[in-house]
Amino acid sequence: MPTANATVAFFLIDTMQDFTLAFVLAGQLLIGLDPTLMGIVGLSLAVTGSALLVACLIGFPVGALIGFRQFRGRSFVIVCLNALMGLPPVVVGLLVYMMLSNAGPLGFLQLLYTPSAMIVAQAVLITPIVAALSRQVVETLAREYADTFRTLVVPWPTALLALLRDGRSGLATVALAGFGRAIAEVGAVIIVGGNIAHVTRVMTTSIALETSKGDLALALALGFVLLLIALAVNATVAALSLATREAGHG
Amino acid sequence: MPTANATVAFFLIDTMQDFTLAFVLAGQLLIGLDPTLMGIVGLSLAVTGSALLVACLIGFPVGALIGFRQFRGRSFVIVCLNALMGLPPVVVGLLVYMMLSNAGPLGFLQLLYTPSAMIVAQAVLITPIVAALSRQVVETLAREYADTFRTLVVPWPTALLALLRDGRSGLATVALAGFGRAIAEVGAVIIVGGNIAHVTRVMTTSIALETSKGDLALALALGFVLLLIALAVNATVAALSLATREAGHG
Amino acid sequence: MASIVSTVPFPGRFASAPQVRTSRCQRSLQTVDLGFEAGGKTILDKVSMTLSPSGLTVLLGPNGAGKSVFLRLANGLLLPTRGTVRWGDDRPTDATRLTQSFVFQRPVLLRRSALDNVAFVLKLRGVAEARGKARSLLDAAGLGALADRPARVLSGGEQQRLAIVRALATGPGVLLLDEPTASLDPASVAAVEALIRSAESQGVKVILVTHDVAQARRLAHDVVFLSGGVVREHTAAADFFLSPHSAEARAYLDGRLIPQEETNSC
Amino acid sequence: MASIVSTVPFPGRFASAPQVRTSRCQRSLQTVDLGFEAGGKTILDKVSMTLSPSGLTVLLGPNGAGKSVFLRLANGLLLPTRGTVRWGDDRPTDATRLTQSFVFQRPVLLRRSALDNVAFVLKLRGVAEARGKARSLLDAAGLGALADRPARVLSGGEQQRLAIVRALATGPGVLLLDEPTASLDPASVAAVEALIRSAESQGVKVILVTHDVAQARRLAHDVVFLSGGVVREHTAAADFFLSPHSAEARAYLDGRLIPQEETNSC
Amino acid sequence: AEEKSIIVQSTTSTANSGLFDHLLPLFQQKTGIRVDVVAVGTGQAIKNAANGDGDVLFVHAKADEEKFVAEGNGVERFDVMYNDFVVVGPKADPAGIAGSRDAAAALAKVAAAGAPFVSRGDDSGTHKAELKLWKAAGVDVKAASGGWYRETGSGMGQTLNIAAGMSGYALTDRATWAAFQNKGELTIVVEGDTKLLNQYGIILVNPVKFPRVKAEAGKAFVDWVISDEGQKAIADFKVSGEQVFFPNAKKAGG
Ligand SMILES: Nc1ncnc2c1ncn2[C@@H]1O[C@H](COP(=O)(O)OP(=O)(O)OP(=O)(O)O)[C@@H](O)[C@H]1O
Ligand SMILES: Nc1ncnc2c1ncn2[C@@H]1O[C@H](COP(=O)(O)OP(=O)(O)OP(=O)(O)O)[C@@H](O)[C@H]1O
Ligand SMILES: [Mg+2]
Ligand SMILES: [Mg+2]
Repeated sequence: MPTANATVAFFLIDTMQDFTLAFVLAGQLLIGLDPTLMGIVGLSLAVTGSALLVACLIGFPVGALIGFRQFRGRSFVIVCLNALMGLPPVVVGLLVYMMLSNAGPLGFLQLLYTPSAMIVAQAVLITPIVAALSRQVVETLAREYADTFRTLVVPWPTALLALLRDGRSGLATVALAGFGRAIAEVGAVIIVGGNIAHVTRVMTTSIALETSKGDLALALALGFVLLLIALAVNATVAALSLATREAGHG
Repeated sequence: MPTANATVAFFLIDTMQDFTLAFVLAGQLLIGLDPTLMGIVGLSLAVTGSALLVACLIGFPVGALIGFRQFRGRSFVIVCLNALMGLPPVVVGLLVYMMLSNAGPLGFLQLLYTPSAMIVAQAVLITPIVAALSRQVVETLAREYADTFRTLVVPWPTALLALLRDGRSGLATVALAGFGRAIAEVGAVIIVGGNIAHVTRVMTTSIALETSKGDLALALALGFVLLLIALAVNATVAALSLATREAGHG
Repeated sequence: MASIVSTVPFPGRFASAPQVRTSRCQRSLQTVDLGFEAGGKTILDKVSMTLSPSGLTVLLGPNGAGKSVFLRLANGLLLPTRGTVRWGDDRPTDATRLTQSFVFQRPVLLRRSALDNVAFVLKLRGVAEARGKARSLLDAAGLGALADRPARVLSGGEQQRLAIVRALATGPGVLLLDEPTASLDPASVAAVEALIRSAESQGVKVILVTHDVAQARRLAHDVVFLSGGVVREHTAAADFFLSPHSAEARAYLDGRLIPQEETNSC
Repeated sequence: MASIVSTVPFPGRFASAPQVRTSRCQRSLQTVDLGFEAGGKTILDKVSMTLSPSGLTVLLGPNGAGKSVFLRLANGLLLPTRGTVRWGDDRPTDATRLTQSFVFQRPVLLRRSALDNVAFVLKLRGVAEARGKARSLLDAAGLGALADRPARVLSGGEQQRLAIVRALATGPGVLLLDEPTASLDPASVAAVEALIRSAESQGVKVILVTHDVAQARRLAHDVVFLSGGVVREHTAAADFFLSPHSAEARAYLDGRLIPQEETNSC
Repeated sequence: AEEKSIIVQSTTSTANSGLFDHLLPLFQQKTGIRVDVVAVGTGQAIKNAANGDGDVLFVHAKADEEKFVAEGNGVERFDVMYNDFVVVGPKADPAGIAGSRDAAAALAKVAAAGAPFVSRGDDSGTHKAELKLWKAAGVDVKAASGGWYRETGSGMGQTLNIAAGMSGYALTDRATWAAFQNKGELTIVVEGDTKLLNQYGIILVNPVKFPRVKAEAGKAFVDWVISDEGQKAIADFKVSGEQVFFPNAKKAGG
């Protein structure tokens, strides 16, 4: 069946074309510095950055505390925390939606469909992740320090700070994991943000939109741009933490 | 404005009702052992379990290798790996779709809209996460063991196995993070699975479907069920790893 | 010896160390039927003794005798599985630990500079200008040149010395020292011994674990000999080194293996 | 001493250790203008020396002199920033390391049982029935009772002894020992010394770092004295302990502080 | 016996109405063929079908469907049924358009009042219909985007959720609306305008171009849907007792 074969070859080129087109588009988007795209990128970074900040401010200490304190029911708390890493974004989105909706208890704040709502949703989503992974990272160090801290009678807030400080290189990876989860997330932000053009549209919701329009090449191009952003953020963090490690304290 | 206040009060009851309704529904779903739901839960676990297996089989050794071997460009590889934690599910879904589509290079496998395709997509999504976090976890242990292994001239495959073995408690948390990400993920599986009833419908795609139908209570109820499953999986893993830790080798 | 003290790496700066302890009144350490089990093994068994509230007690015994475990129980880092530990009337608590300093057999240094390790405990005790004081403590101990090095890259002996400086920085009333000079060069050993003596002469209770019999001879007021988790004897130093009561201690001092039947350690 | 050897915790089982080394021909260690810098400090400087291919060389020197760094350079765990290290004609590589065993100052044990720690190296060298052999090695070393304990909960001295058993298990041609008896009780010290002697008498080259001057006296054929990263002298043992050439070594043996001007260590 | 099955690419709005849950068991009972529905955005459905991923395309974007056939991706397009669009809005009705039958005029009022209007903004059939109405109303929504005009870039259900959340107006097909559970404060404010008709079509994906298309089973489904039996089944489908789809296959020449 020569025709069938020829057809297959033609099809192969077909999705490959989408693929290469995506690369070209991604390049054009980046070079063109399209203002709409820049706005979307900026909002993505602002929302995820804020959410990550909140998540780290809560998740690091909580994770560290669980990592080094011994208390009744600790294993249970750890199991719950680890399970919360599997919190589906859509569920988080729904919960936050119900809270912030006009019919919800926090409706009077009028936060729904604003970037603030997206920050809340992402923070709720990744705080357990940051806490659970911090717990793991801090625990190794905490075991090493535990007896020293006990014999020195280090009060827990001081111990916490010391663990976070001395464990910072591991915590950087944890923060990056949280960042990755948040920046890539779409289910929660689309529910509470609404993917409203010029207001709450971020990279992932744009990608979802282009996908549902069937413009796979553009969706993929946006995906590449998003990955490039993630790469840039990671490289920055790596450069910073390399600087500390070179000082020899890592 | 007494009327306005009354309305607000009514709304409050409204979302709270959704919320309690969700709990009741979740309970009913679980007690009723609804066969459709059981099928969906089973598929979720099967798909995510398989994807996690693949991700761990690849991610653990890759992460461990990067964690303990010194080579040129290592920092760069780590930055890329960390950045890949921010791979958006939709993008992964699109890439896998393009590969598996009838118009794509692997179309002849006829995997699109099958659970296999979903496994592939989730595995692609979480392998970098498992690898990046394993790298972090193994690195601490690797630094401790490094000189001993070098002076003993331990070949790298043996070293790898030893690090994975002795670092297993940390790696369990990594696997759970991967599990959480995969089981909660919807963007990728909905593209390559198609959310076909009885065939490729999983928990998250059901939640998304009910959300888009506006049945928030049912969506939330499914979310609670999903969380319960995640909790059960985590508890099982914890029980297993507690057993090893009690043997004193943790 | 006094002339050495002034030139050795640990000049007698202990007297000027921050005096944090509120009460100098020492309390005697008393254990009653103390026992500790772990991993299904009895590690310490029926340890009943009273140590005087001052003076230097040396804890001797073969490897695995339970010396380190005893110190941990005394400090309250481990909880007894049987019997009791008391400092005066108190069980070991944060309050008693605040007056004690413990140098572990394998000192754990924070992943920071040598200076920050000392500054950390000073800050902890509310000392003002902690970093400045830490630096002068390091200088006084002859470790000034290492102040800004990450503690992790210090040599074995340097780490041990840093741990000792850190322990003394808080001006403790009780010193628990677990083989503090095991990795030290002869001059540093002499210096540390001088410091210990000086502390002791100011009323600090010292409990010292060592395998250096000569050191024990030089420093001990009384000797507790442990083997296989059991106290074989508790004797005044003069008597102990002249002729120990127990067969185990005699074997130990002779460098002979303690007969297996009588111990549960290796 | 021979009578002790048969009853001490490390009976002379070295002769029966698995003989893995293919070539018994020892090669001399030669360093030329060896230098090492780290953290902006010169840690070793212009070390040029040749050690004979057999016999026991003791490395003496104060804390922070660079002894441990020297051993790491010799084994190839660190790369020199200046000069060269050679075993015969070869730079340190995996091939040379395969014939060497290194006991670190702070031995690192795998997070497994004591038995598995020994079995691990035996498997590594392709020894059949590794676990069985490991158990008999532990039994022979008097550590049989500890075989199934996690290595991490062993006492300090037990860990050190386990590390020595592990190092000897591979039947090395060169032994690099960094203060191997620092935490050992007198009987174990005697046992380890007997083992070292026995190994040496079978042609094993031993380089031993110790702060125990008496031990150095007992074991050394020749002594290398390091301070401040510089070799102050390399002398036959008999001469060295009679009257060392260098002022630094004299000070060290007297337990005096080495004058600060002449060293860059603390 | 191996179960025969086909894949139908369709839109979320069609699937969410519950129509397929009603139709497919009837079809399977008759033919033994299982129908797997992939419900995505209209554009995505057409793109998927154009990649040969699916046997039948069942959407409501007539122009795009005709293009799909013209490009050789589909065999032939058949009208299946229509339903109608309605404008929904908050009960408070800040634009004062409740009860109107002129959709374009009502939208003009919404624009004039600056009341929030939630658009799907996703190039879907519904979105295209909405844009036509704005054009008729003479309102430039592009300029208002981000202000009172909110483009959600999401599916119908999701867009309705957002309209409910922000008490805005929205255009929706009646079927989705009828099945939608989160109505909150929303209610139908405009209906009955003939400009609000929404035509559905069905196409067999071209088995010549895509050899893996299950032509026989796919054709069976298309034929059944436009047959008297299929058309009756569509007419019988009710949401809350109300008919939401009106079969019109014969008229369109099936
Ligand atoms: N958690 C534990 N589980 C099992 N055995 C333990 C545990 N902790 C300590 N041990 C054992 O208890 C014994 C006493 O340990 P300890 O550290 O007190 O010895 P030590 O007298 O300080 O010896 P060394 O002189 O070698 O330091 C050892 O044999 C050790 O293996
Ligand atoms: N990475 C590094 N950065 C900075 N200084 C270092 C580094 N590694 C080692 N040093 C310093 O080099 C010196 C020599 O260290 P080394 O461990 O060789 O001493 P040593 O002779 O073995 O002493 P000890 O008898 O105390 O074990 C020490 O002063 C140590 O602080
Ligand atoms: Mg001890
Ligand atoms: Mg050293």
